[in-house]
Amino acid sequence: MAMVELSIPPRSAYVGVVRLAVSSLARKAGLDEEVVDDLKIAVSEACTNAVEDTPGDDPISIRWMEEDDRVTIEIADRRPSSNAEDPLDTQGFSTRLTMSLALLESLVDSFELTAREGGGYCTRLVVNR
Amino acid sequence: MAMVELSIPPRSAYVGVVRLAVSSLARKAGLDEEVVDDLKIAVSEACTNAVEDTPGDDPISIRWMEEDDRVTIEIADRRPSSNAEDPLDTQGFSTRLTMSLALLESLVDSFELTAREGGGYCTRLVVNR
Amino acid sequence: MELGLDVRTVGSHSVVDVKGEIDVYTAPKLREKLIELVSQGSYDVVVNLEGVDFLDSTGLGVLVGALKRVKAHDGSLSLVCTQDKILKIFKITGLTKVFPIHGSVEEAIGGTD
Amino acid sequence: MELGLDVRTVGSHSVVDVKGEIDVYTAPKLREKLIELVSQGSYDVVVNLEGVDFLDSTGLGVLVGALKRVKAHDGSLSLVCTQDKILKIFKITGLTKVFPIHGSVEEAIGGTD
Ligand SMILES: Nc1ncnc2c1ncn2[C@@H]1O[C@H](COP(=O)(O)OP(=O)(O)O)[C@@H](O)[C@H]1O
Ligand SMILES: Nc1ncnc2c1ncn2[C@@H]1O[C@H](COP(=O)(O)OP(=O)(O)O)[C@@H](O)[C@H]1O
Repeated sequence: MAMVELSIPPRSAYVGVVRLAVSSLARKAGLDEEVVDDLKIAVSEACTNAVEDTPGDDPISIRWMEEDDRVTIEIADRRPSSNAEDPLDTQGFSTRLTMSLALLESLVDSFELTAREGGGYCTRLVVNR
Repeated sequence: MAMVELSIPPRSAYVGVVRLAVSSLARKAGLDEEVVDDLKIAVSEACTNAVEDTPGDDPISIRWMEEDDRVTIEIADRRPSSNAEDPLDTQGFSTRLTMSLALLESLVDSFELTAREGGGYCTRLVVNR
Repeated sequence: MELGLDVRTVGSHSVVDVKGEIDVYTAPKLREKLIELVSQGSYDVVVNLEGVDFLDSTGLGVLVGALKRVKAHDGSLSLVCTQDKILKIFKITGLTKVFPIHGSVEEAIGGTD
Repeated sequence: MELGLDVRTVGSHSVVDVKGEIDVYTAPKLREKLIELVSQGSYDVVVNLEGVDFLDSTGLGVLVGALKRVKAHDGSLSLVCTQDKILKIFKITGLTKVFPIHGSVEEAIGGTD
């Protein structure tokens, strides 16, 4: 299994670098251009959610794992536990996070958000080939 | 100091991903377009030399470190120790490695190749800002 | 990964032509521009997304925020978008019901008058 | 990161128009094409680098290898390149003394006849 790892400071400026690396890996892996576009958005959402909720300097780690039948991408952070927030704002519009989760659910074949031992979350995205 | 780390399998297909990530980081860091181009070549040379001499699966690690006055990039591998080879081939042409070292010497402000504890080499590239 | 923003006035509308990638890093620039427009009295705004290569929830959040601002002044915010990959994002998040989405700037201006 | 290779015959020369990035991953494709040309009897080769965005020691090694092959048949290998960032690579490695480098395909063909 081919594995590529990337670690960035929890700052918005670096999300584009992850997107660029992932889209290059996805193209090399032979994924369709539409799947590449979907994956770019999903990875961007996962990194954005991690960046927005990481108050300190703990880096965000991204792991690209390529297997014959699927690609798995894990985005791991050390952000503090968050409480469930209201999906709609006071005027009834979806919050950014609600839209982010809708995109994550819809753009990849499998999306999981799990708490990590030692603190933080891991977002796991799977795309079948 | 902002640090970005990347780890790739020691295969030629991944050198382009490193180049893409580094050029994106270099542009964000505000380096001149000419310096970005030089850095892309230097990083490509360092990764190519590591990939060419890594027989197994030991990953190649790339570390981007940004400080106020300079950017340092380290490319670390676990390739076996190599003996000094002839800089010219039998017909008097420079070998690829000779040309690679000439490019590394010339395209960055500082270039160092050092043996690592535990085996392998680390290529350190510094660009002053 | 630059975001280009050009503002022009067409009749009573302010048209913002956006170029590049709208993400968590660049979206603040778009947010500021839209807030500036509304604070200067532009309540009928068209955001032209035809030159946008990338859009995610951060960009959507900025557009929703701008919509709330113009609505507070009985204004309108409409979008121009024909790119499938961008339209898809609005569909998934249900925002096609929230924003009027048009095929051209001309259509957007006619449609909200 | 694709490498585009188009071969055309101009008089007694084979002209290879190269497009994209030549690196350790893509260079084997160029090497094979140049070996194929020589094995088919093309000993006067022009490699047009005007469409090349990136070139490093691996690409240079392939060009030197091809030069050795055509020289074994008393042939010629010349390059077309006007891009400063690519010319720089040839200067640093001393290859401007090894390859005739021209400003256009026409010039390259005239120059080696
Ligand atoms: N550096 C990393 N990059 C991406 N995902 C990671 C990284 N480290 C751990 N994970 C993922 O986070 C999830 C939770 O793992 P856990 O064991 O709780 O954390 P850790 O492995 O750091 O101790 C696992 O699916 C693991 O693969
Ligand atoms: N993951 C890495 N990425 C880039 N450079 C590294 C990495 N690990 C070590 N280096 C660099 O390699 C050089 C040699 O370090 P050494 O201590 O001998 O190896 P290690 O740190 O792996 O034990 C040091 O300059 C170090 O910064």
